[in-house]
Amino acid sequence: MLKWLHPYAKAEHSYALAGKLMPWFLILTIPSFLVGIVWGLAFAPADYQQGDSFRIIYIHVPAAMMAMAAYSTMAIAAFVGLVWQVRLAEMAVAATAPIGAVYTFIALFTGAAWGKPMWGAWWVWDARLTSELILLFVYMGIIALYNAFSDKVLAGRAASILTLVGVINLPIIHFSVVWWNTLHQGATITKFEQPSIATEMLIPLLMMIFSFATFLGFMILYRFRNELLQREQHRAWVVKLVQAKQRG
Amino acid sequence: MFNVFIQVVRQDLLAAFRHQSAILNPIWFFIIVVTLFPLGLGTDPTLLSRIAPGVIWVAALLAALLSFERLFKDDYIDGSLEQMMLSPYPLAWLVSAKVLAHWLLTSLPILIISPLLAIFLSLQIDAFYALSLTLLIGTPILSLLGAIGVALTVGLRKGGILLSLIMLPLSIPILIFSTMAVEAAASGQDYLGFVLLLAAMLVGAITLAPFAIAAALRVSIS
Amino acid sequence: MFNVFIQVVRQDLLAAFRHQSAILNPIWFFIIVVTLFPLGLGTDPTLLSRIAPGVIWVAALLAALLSFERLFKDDYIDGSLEQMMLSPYPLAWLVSAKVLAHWLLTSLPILIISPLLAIFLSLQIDAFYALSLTLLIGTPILSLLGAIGVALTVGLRKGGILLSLIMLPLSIPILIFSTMAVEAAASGQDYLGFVLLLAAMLVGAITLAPFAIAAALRVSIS
Amino acid sequence: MLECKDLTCVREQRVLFKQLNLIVKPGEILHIEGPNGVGKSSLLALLTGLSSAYSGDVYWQQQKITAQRETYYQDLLYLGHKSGVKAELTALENCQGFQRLYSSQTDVDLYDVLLKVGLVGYEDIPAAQLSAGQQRRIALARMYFTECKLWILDEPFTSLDKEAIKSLETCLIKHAQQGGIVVLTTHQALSIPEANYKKLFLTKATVEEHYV
Amino acid sequence: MLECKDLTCVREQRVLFKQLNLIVKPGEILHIEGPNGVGKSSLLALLTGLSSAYSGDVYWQQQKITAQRETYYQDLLYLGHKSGVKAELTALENCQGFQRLYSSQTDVDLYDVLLKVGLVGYEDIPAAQLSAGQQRRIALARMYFTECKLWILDEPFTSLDKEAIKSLETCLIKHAQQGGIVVLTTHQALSIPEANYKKLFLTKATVEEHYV
Ligand code: HEM
Ligand SMILES: Nc1ncnc2c1ncn2[C@@H]1O[C@H](COP(=O)(O)OP(=O)(O)OP(=O)(O)O)[C@@H](O)[C@H]1O
Ligand SMILES: Nc1ncnc2c1ncn2[C@@H]1O[C@H](COP(=O)(O)OP(=O)(O)OP(=O)(O)O)[C@@H](O)[C@H]1O
Ligand SMILES: [Mg+2]
Ligand SMILES: [Mg+2]
Repeated sequence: MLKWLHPYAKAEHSYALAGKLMPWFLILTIPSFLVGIVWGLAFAPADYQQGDSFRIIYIHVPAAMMAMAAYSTMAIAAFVGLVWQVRLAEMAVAATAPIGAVYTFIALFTGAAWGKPMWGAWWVWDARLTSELILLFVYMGIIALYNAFSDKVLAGRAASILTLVGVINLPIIHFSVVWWNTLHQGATITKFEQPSIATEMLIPLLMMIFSFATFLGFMILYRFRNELLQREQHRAWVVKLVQAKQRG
Repeated sequence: MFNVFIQVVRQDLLAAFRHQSAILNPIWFFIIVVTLFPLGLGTDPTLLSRIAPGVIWVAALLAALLSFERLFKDDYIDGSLEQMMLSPYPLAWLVSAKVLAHWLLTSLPILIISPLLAIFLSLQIDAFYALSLTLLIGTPILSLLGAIGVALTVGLRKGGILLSLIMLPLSIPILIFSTMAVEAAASGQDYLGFVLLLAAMLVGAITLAPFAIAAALRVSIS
Repeated sequence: MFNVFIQVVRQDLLAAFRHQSAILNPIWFFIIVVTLFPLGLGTDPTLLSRIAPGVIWVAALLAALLSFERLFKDDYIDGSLEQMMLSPYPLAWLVSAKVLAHWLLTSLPILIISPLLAIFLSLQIDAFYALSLTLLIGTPILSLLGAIGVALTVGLRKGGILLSLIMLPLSIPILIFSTMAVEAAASGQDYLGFVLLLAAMLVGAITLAPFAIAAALRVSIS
Repeated sequence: MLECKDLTCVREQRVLFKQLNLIVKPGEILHIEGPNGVGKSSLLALLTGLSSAYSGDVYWQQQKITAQRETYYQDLLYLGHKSGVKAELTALENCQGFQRLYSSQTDVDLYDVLLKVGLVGYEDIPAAQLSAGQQRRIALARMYFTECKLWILDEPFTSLDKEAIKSLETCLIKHAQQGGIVVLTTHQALSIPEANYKKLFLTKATVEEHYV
Repeated sequence: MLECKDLTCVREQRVLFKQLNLIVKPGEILHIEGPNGVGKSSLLALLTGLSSAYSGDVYWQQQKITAQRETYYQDLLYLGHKSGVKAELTALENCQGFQRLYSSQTDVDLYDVLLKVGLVGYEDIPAAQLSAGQQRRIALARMYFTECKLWILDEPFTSLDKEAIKSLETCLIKHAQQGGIVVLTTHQALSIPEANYKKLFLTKATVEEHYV
């Protein structure tokens, strides 16, 4: 594990690796997003109950899933960072938090916009909605804590600890629909047996989920590189990089 | 080893008793918040008894929150926290003693006076039992979680409100389970499941939180 | 003279902006407290809209309360309060500047986001106008009264909860008038009377409180 | 001229000193000495009017200070154990704050002042991130542009390095020679020319005197 | 034996010192000197393990301190800018607290210790109501009953009067002569016999060295 990690625990290598991976994520994102969104919004059949308003699903569900996926990523990075003392992993935590917060906000916002036609109210105190709101709070807490430290190494470590403590919220969000009887939809597509959604609706949804996921990856890498540059701005390799940029 | 634990608890209690107001304050705050609600919401007894468990729990949570800042802040300012971190005993162990002392000083009094408030808010007897039970199990979890938050923010100026930002989301699950238990009790249903869930969380918190607190302190103080 | 006023306000805002979290924190706290209630009380929209004004006001009060400690405490600890008392300008004047800065930092943001929370708690539009108006007039009174409390307790360690003890009873009248105004508005009645009453209290507070604060500080710092 | 007559200081029913009389004239540096806990800081707090005496009065230019607070404070610069430096603000911002509060000159070159206290290069760092001595230097910066006549300084040399101590001493002497008054406490020996220098030894009140 | 190898300290991306090597043997008193803000306190914090170095390691009895925290802390007494005295508790109660945490002897006569630091007569007053120097003396009391071998003291002489400084110096010398190690910073001159005394001048990193 450590042997495998080690070369990339070096800042410069990780910077280069992240730079190499980034375009691939973008290449995967753009077509799947375009196809998914056009298919979903224009061509997929309207829901027999919900009419066209169901199309929000193509934003809502991917965003909600990625909100949680981002948190899981952070939790893993935090664990790696704290246990094996990998500073770069802690940086990844800091880099991911704002993206996760934005995804969460999108999920909340689209959910609220969807709730208005469906349930007749922008907001109800449903278990799933509430726990998603809590997730947003947790994200904000992590970001605020990270910003409150002036020494960014310490800030990263503190944010990692808080991330791990906040993990208790993930199962609560996911199982909230099971544990409480709620207004919100139960699992529709993640069920193991036959998904209870029409295939024509499902395929664009899956494409959207895929594109959101790759975009998440892209954004994490992007912010991670920025974080690296900022933290190591006085190191020789960054200086060299900047000089090369200026010359070229 | 055990001696040191006792000594830390003793010193904290002693320092608090020296400032008698430090003991009475959380209770007073709690009472005042609970009485604010009938004032703010009107005095219809059915409405009151309906919102009573929620109000009492929220008040307990806020009282705990307000008193948290004290948990390590004084020790940080006067330097005893540094000293604690340089002691040959495991930091997680010393820190547990401090959390225990804090719980004894802030939550135990609230637990003791809750019957009085139940009367204020026209709570039924079943719901009251459930409320006491959830407070008994839930408040230590709050103290442990809160201590992590405090440990993370103690080195920062203006940590106070950042702390509540960090801590409230973490304590919401406890709030939810507890009020659900009380509601179940009030409507005559079985609430053991919720209580067991809380108990499981307590066990988890007792075993893991001290280490998280210690780690957080090592980050904050450096 | 006016220059100094501006300078004091400026420095306080600057110090707060330096710690960006210091500005956002009261809002976050406020939001979180407001969301706690639906969690603790159940999610019935009619119940919620009924208790909404009370909850928002109590939350604003608590947010103000939590941030009060900051008002003079930092200045006390780092000695700038002593310096302020030894300045040739009238203490009451300097202190007003500090209270203004504090209001700008803590209550104004709350005022600005209250529409969002009104949606959360399914508040009607009439009641919402009344609520905003009472918050606009009421929170400066809170800040001024709170400052007296802070000034009295700043020299004491463990002032935090003692402060809330002193301050909450003082702010109860404001809470009552405000929620009465909002309730009147919600039921379509005229609420101007309450608002005028609050406005009169505000005028009284602005003229008298600075002197009380100055006197209290002279007692605390000696 | 700073004067105190029959000053008695009681803290928690314990007499620290009794009927203290004192005159400090322009051009003098008064060094108050005495063992720990004898009441030096308490005496300084009485002189500034921050706390009020059990009995006796303090006079500035022949008038009681309680009767002329605002004029007195126009002439007074006090530096206590706590330094009055805001931890969130940078050295420069702190100085700007002092300037508004203590000085009517608006065209002081603050960079020049920072140069004098040796903080150039650190002017943009929040005070919280400076070392103990550097924070103390920020507090001392106000002496370089104040027009106050009376300086009351409680252990001003704490955490300063040798060079800073020397330059502060020079500053005090210069102030005295320009007709100012300095009252200070410190446990360190000072090297100040005889002409300006005056010492006051505070000693512990005897047991009989312990209670009023 | 305390040793550090290639210690580099970076604070907010600014190098304070680079590749510092240091050996302190039993019986030695190491006095770290240098101007304000050069990094003395930061160095001491690294030596105690309170903060972790950018690179390099600290060794105690030939082992890394990070690998043997608990044994190291059994041998270490640290006194920082903050004194670790609880303001609500009296001098006596504070000492009892220290005793439990630092000493395995349970029969130390604490009144005797208070006598040594000159706090007799004040043992029942909460520390908050003592003078600056008296509070400092409470913190110093722990040196009179600790069995720790290594003492790390950051400006221990702050706010002490002359007599207290002298007796603290004697105490340090005695500790060294019994085979202990003292590492301290102070801006005051010390009068310590040559045999035990060692000085380290820290100087500011040059501009080229400023960033790692
Ligand atoms: C603010 C309001 C809402 C929030 C915060 C919210 C939150 C979420 C979350 C977190 C998920 C992902 C769950 C998981 O992956 O385990 C999700 C999935 C979903 N949501 Fe919402 N939602 C909201 C409103 C709505 C509305 C109004 C509808 C439609 C009636 C809706 C329909 C769905 C559907 C169909 C899924 C996919 C379920 C699955 O396959 O697991 N949501 N939502
Ligand atoms: N908490 C902190 N965060 C960031 N930087 C700091 C912090 N404390 C100190 N520094 C920086 O580290 C440098 C050294 O500080 P340190 O406290 O070690 O100095 P010192 O040698 O002890 O000085 P003094 O004699 O004034 O006590 C200072 O220049 C300061 O800018
Ligand atoms: N806040 C207080 N409340 C009550 N008594 C106090 C307080 N501060 C100081 N004292 C008492 O007054 C006496 C004198 O204190 P003071 O601070 O004036 O001493 P000092 O001469 O400045 O000593 P040092 O050299 O240690 O600074 C002390 O013995 C102390 O017990
Ligand atoms: Mg003193
Ligand atoms: Mg230092």
